[in-house]
Amino acid sequence: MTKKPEKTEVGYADLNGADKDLLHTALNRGASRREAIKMMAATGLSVAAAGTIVTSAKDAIAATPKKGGSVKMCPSLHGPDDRLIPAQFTSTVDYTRGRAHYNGLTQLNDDITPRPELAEEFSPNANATEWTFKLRKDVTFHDGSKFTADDVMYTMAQHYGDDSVSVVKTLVSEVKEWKKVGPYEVKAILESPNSDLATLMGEKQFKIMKEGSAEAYNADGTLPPGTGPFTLEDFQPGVRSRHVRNENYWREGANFDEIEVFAITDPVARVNALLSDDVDMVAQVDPKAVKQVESTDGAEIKSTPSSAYFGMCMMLDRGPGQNADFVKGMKFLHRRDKVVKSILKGQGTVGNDHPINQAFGPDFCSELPVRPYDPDQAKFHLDKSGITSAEVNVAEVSPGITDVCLMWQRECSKIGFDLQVKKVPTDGYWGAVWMQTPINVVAWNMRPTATIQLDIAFAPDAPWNDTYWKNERFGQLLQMARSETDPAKRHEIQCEMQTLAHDGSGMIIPAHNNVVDGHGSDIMGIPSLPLGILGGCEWPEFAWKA
Amino acid sequence: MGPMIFRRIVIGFITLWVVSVIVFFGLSILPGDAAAIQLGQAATEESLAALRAQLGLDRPAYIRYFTWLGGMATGDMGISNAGGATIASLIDFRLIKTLELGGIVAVISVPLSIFLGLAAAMYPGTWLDRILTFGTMSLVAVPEFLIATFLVLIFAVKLQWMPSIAYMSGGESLWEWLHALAMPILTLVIVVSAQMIRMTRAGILNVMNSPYIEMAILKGVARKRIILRHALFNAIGPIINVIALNLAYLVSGVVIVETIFAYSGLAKLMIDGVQTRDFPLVQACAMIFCGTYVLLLLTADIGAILSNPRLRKPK
Amino acid sequence: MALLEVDNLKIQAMKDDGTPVPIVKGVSFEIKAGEVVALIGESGSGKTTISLASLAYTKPGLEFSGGEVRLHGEDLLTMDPLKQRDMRGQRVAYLAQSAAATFNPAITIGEQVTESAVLHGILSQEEATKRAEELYVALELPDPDRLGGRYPHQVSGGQLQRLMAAMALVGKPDLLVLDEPTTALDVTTQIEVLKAFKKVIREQGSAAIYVTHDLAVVAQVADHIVVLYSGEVQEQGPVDQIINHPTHDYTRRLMAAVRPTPTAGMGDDTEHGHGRSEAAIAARGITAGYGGIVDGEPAVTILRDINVEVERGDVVGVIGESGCGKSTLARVMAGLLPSARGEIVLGGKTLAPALKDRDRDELRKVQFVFQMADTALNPRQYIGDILGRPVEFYLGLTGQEKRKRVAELLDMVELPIAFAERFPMELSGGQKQRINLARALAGNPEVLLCDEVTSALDSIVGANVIKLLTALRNKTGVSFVFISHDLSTVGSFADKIVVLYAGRVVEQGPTDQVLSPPYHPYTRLLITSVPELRIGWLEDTMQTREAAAGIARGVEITAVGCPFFNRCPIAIPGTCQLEVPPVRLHGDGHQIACHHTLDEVEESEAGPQQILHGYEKPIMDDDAAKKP
Amino acid sequence: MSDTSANTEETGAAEKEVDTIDKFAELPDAPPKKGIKLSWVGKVSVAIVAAWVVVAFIGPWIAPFHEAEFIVDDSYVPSGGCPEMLEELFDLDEWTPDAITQYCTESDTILFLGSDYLGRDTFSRIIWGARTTIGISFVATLFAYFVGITLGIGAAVSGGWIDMVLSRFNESILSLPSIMLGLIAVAALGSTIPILIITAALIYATSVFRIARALGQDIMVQDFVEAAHARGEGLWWIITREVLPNAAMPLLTDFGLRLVFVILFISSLSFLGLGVQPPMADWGSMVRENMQGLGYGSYASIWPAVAIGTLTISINLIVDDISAKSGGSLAKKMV
Repeated sequence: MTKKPEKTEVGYADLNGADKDLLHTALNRGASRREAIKMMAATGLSVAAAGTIVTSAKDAIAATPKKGGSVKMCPSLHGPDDRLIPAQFTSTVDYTRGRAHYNGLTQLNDDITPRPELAEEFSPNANATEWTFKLRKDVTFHDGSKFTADDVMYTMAQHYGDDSVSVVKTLVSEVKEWKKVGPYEVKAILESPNSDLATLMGEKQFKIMKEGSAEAYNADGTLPPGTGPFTLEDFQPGVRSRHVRNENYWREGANFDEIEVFAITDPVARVNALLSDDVDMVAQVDPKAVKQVESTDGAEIKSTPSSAYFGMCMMLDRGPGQNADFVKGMKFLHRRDKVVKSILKGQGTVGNDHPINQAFGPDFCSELPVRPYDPDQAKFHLDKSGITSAEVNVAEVSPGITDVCLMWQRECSKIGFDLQVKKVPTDGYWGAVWMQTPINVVAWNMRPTATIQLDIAFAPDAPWNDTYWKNERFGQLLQMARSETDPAKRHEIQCEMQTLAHDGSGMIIPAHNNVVDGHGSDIMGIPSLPLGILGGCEWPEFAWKA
Repeated sequence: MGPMIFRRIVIGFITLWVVSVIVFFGLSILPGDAAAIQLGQAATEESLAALRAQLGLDRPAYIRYFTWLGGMATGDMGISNAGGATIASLIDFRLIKTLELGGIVAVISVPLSIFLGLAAAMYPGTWLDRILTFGTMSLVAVPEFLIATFLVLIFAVKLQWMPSIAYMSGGESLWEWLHALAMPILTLVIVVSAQMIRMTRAGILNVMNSPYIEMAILKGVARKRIILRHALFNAIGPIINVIALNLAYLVSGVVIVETIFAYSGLAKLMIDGVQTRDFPLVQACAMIFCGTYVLLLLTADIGAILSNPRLRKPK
Repeated sequence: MALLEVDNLKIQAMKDDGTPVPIVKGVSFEIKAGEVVALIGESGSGKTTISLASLAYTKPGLEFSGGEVRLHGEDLLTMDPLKQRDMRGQRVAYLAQSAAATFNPAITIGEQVTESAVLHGILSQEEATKRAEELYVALELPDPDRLGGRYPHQVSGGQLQRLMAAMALVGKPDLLVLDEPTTALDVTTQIEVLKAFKKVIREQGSAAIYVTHDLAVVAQVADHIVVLYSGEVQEQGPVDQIINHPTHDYTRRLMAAVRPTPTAGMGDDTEHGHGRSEAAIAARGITAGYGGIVDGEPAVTILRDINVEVERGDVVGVIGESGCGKSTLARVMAGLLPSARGEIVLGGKTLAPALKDRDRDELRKVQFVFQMADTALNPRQYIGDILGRPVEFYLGLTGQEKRKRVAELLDMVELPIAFAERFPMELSGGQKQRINLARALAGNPEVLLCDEVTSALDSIVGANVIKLLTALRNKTGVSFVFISHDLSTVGSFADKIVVLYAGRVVEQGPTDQVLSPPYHPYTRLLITSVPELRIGWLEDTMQTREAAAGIARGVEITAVGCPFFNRCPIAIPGTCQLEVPPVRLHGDGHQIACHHTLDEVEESEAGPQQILHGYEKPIMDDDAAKKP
Repeated sequence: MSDTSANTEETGAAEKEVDTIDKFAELPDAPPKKGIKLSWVGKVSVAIVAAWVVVAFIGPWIAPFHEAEFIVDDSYVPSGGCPEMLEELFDLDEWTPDAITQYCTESDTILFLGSDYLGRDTFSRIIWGARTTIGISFVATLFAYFVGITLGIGAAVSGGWIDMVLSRFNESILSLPSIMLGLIAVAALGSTIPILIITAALIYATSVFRIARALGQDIMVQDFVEAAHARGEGLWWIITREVLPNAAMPLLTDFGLRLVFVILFISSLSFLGLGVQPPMADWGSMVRENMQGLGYGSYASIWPAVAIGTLTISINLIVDDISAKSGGSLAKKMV
């Protein structure tokens, strides 16, 4: 619906002073959010972009946080398998609860740089093969017991060993061992250098548990105590959880008196709940509903550009994917801007068949040109490949992915290629379809660093290399990137990797989707960390109610 | 009647067992197991193996079935494969919720439907009848989720009279409770009443051709009494049966309403169970649903017997 | 002024295509207070339709198209619906043909009987209940005070029929409409019901329309007769004029159809050429019943060691009241109900008791003709197929031959070939019954088991079916087992009669001998119960003591003693109920099972003896008392 | 009544009556039967159903666009909208009727019923959808009847342990939520159209089974069935020639409702993200996938619902009309 889609990535920061002042005065004058957006849109911005800007503007001018108020927050999924053990966190509802209940060693800023949390200091050695974390001494768990290095050792141990059921095992596979240096100091010894360990420690699965609490929980369901800003009042898997502000928190602490977390699985219902003001925050607003929310007073969209992406995997080791021309041809059949525009409704950025985008700032290879929509080239390559039909298995693993495939299908049929779209159920998809059938779809959340993002699904030895693209050079580059600390050099390495993936892998990434959430206009101060819903699930400690 | 009830109860248990077998095979043909679903995208060979071991999924299927069956026999429903909570702890809360919702819907819709059904049968061919027949038929033809969403948009989003979700933090007053449940109740009342009204009307009109109805007319009995005293008592059997089936639906079939209104009841739980391959959980729900079904139909039959002197007082 | 005047009444039906079909074509007659007018005619004559018009009611699909029905000079047809409702049950009351169907199974008798009176505010519930109980007494119904609390299915058909009368009379209507109130009943029951009706009508002094096809019955109850055919009055006049000097052809035909009183010599025992050497079919020591069989004793025993032989080409009439087991006997012979003890012998060859064990040819030889043609013929099959199937099944004929055979059959039962393309519902009752017979004949059977084939039919139609049967027997030499509750029908063409009572043979033998003294007391009862076409016959019979036996006693099937004991006028207390009566032989093949010697029996039949009938009982009813 | 039958009345009758015979023929209980007559409601309904069936057949040729064609970039364009309009206006509240008339009057791609959530033409999709929806539901329902009746009547006729086994199994299926059974079947075997049809058919065969069995038991005790028994007919004949024809009508009266349930069942599967394969248009699924649009005041999910309604209600009205004679007639006599 916008005339200049290419400007969607303009952010608040990019506004010139004049525009900023204009906006601020308007908002201070008490202009409604919609008026403000209209105003910005008038300057030729897309509604979406204008929306994001106005939001950040409001945050910028938002006065000091207010204490009090109780809020309801609704992610999109929950079930009997809701967990309180960070090592097994898989869903946003877990992340959110974890964030309210626990702390990590480090914490991430909106630009995905680590800052101290339970570790008051952290530093790598020269070649980033050894990390030292100095822990805070004044922290107590909700049950009153003191937090020490033993708890860290205990928590980290969950991510190792054959019997470990940690879902992030592989992320920290290069850590050889954790050493307890003193009661308040631990050390991580790495096999290979990793300059991002501190950032990694800010991830949701690495929250610190009290020693032994996991076993107790598994045994008889005793709720594990955390150190976090909220204490857990009530927890019913698949129903809800209630958290009350932890009054003797070790730092300033949360603003809300109480938060309730429960999922509304139906996207329409979720949005309606926000619009009817029955809940204060909802995760994962369907792009199609963005307009509706924005045009309703009292409700707002929080859309954070991220590097999260969905794509179609053509597996290079089987089926048509073995034919290089087929893969090449298929990559030309995507109107990437149209995907962003009419399927993501502007809530995303154009993808370039590799997993990195602007959200990673300097690590993004902006000089690599976006692959064009070019049916002729596509036809040329496909004819050359001699393949005339194929089947893609789709599960709605990310909103809109099915529609993207339908669009793809139409483009194929226009050049006389018969692409069947086979919809399969989401449950069981990862085990039975993904990385099994020749062509399937995948969605990845944004990872803390570009290196991890590339490592996880493109590294030649990565267990989740979902197109079986084995590129030695890429592997070597990854090693270098991990230990490289100089931004300029790092950019070069990154750029080469992204180019390799762009050309070589069987992955089609038409777009990166923003993190799109909704919240009441009276909810302020939601961080903008793009690693997950509502500011990387960081909202509980920082958001507040006006 | 005593022996009949006993016989029916025995048969009921056979049915329960058959159901458990069906569910068992049903789940075993599904792709992926609890562990795979839980780890999802993040699964790796070893983490899968580890989790399977933790959940006891490494044992052969039939062993798991019989251990479950054994547990069931001793009233132990087992542990959830996803999450590790005891099935009992997952069920009881939701069972109450389900019964609350189903109960109140029944309390409203059953009398309502019978009343309207009778009204329609009392004045066949009149506008009242036409409107009711047509209206109910239309409602039967509209998808549940459309009705629900429609009501939400009108009453919750536009008018803001009622909450769009049936969420309760606990400790509500009766009024707050009703207010929170208003939308799902409304939806379900519409859905099930449409059915029951049609059936009541049909049931009554079915017996309306009997000679004894003609006799009543020839005795100068008034319309109202003919319907309420002469027809209803002979038509009640089938009507009760339809009601029973609808009540069973209120317990087991309301997954869509539960989803749309974020109401944590059993139906949704069972679907979750299927989607997470949580064998003990699904089995437990299946047992409850089948049990309710059998009981309700038994009650219906008893009701039919009580309402029919031929069966009640044999010659 | 007459109580009810029916004036040029016209009623029509609407076809699907909207064209009207006249059903009643301008009928006029009137009823004076206290007078009983009989509408007679066969089914389709519109008699019921006319009678309902006096309640301003038509069956669905019919409508009044002209004329007036005036009650006390007020036209009922144009009356406001609410007033019509008040009139119904209050001023005009209706008694339907089948009480069993017209009583609401879900409501107690008491409530149904008193309902209209209470609803119309004539009586309070208490008064109504009281009056109802008085009527029960007047109608000689068992335990009147508890009857009201029972449900319809708990009382017998005869009682229900009388309860209908009570229901109609409770509101003291000016006019009663009785629609074939006794047609469905056994003769013995019919007599009581007639008697009861006549009595109460007289006591209540209310006028009545009596609808029937049975002149003999009419002769007993009516003052005035209206003869109807296809919606038109053929003849009307005072009862003795119509009965004794009928002028109209149709009336005479009705008269002709009336069954003669069974007497010796009416039986048809002409030799049919073929010798009586060996029985076509024979039942030997049959004991049968329902429920599981434990060493030869079924859970519920219906028949007890029955011995019946059917000679080739003979007609054996099996007679008895409903529930005496006569149908069961036929079913046992057909193999539909395997016997518990005893054997069925077909042409010297013992048949397997159960149907499924008999071979196709045995099945072909023994054919069963069901009582109700309406239910016995598949409503969804063409007559052609109904007849064609057995032809194909037994004779293996197909195509042209099959069609030829079907034509023969239709001709044999004297129906046009065109009927082959019709559905059963498009035929009349009599025609259906003929098809029913034709189907049985299709496979050239040797034995035809006819179960009450005429009971459901009007007298004329019934009579014609009997004629047909006789003709068929002469033509084909088939043997018949003819089951009926109507002695006169049986007597009119059976060679041999078997009298069943409560599952036992009480008497059997050649028709003449059975119909002439000495009788078994039960046979006597049956004979005397058949209404005669004679005014005053009812009163006369009521004087004879056999009727006493009829009064309101159920049939009891007993394992020991004589089952008739509880109704027998000459029962020997202490003997009859304990010992099985000896079978006494009289002439060739005439057997009577009784404790009395035949002489005793014979002289016991001398001179009628006055007994109490309840006529003399004073009715506890002021109004009744006031009436002359 | 023909002469032949009249003559029969007189076989062996006394001489004096011969002259009277023809005047007094026996009267039939019912006149020879006519075909089914429909009320005007019935006729209209037949017309509607017929129309839909025609659309189902020729849909692809009369639809303005292909069911999978992306016409516009925007979701939920209002009825009568067109691409030209969207070039100029991008905000919801600018899509006013005036705007439509202003921009779209001479456009050659007008979306009569607006666009769906992907900017496809709702009108075309409904036309294409007729094929899928009617096809699937009819075939499934027919199949359900075939299975349900065969087993149901079979159970009633054969009785004994066969009846016991069949009934228990049937009960069990009935007692489980149909949507869950559907979920399992489709998740395990994939949501291809044959699978959908078979699943729906088997699930709804259970309720047909119940009815058929009850009917069968009633009919089995009828005299004409016993007559067939007495003749020595086999099971097959009795089921096909005696029982089935008489069970047909009562079963038919249930057909309409059953059909609705199948359509709704498929749509509720799409609620769980299953149902027919995209981009194929199926009315039930269309209702579901466009529900978001209700928030925009878009009718994209109402039109398919209306389509479902018109079809199913008409079918029910026809059935009612055919079996209308039930009860109403006497009831109308009440005062």
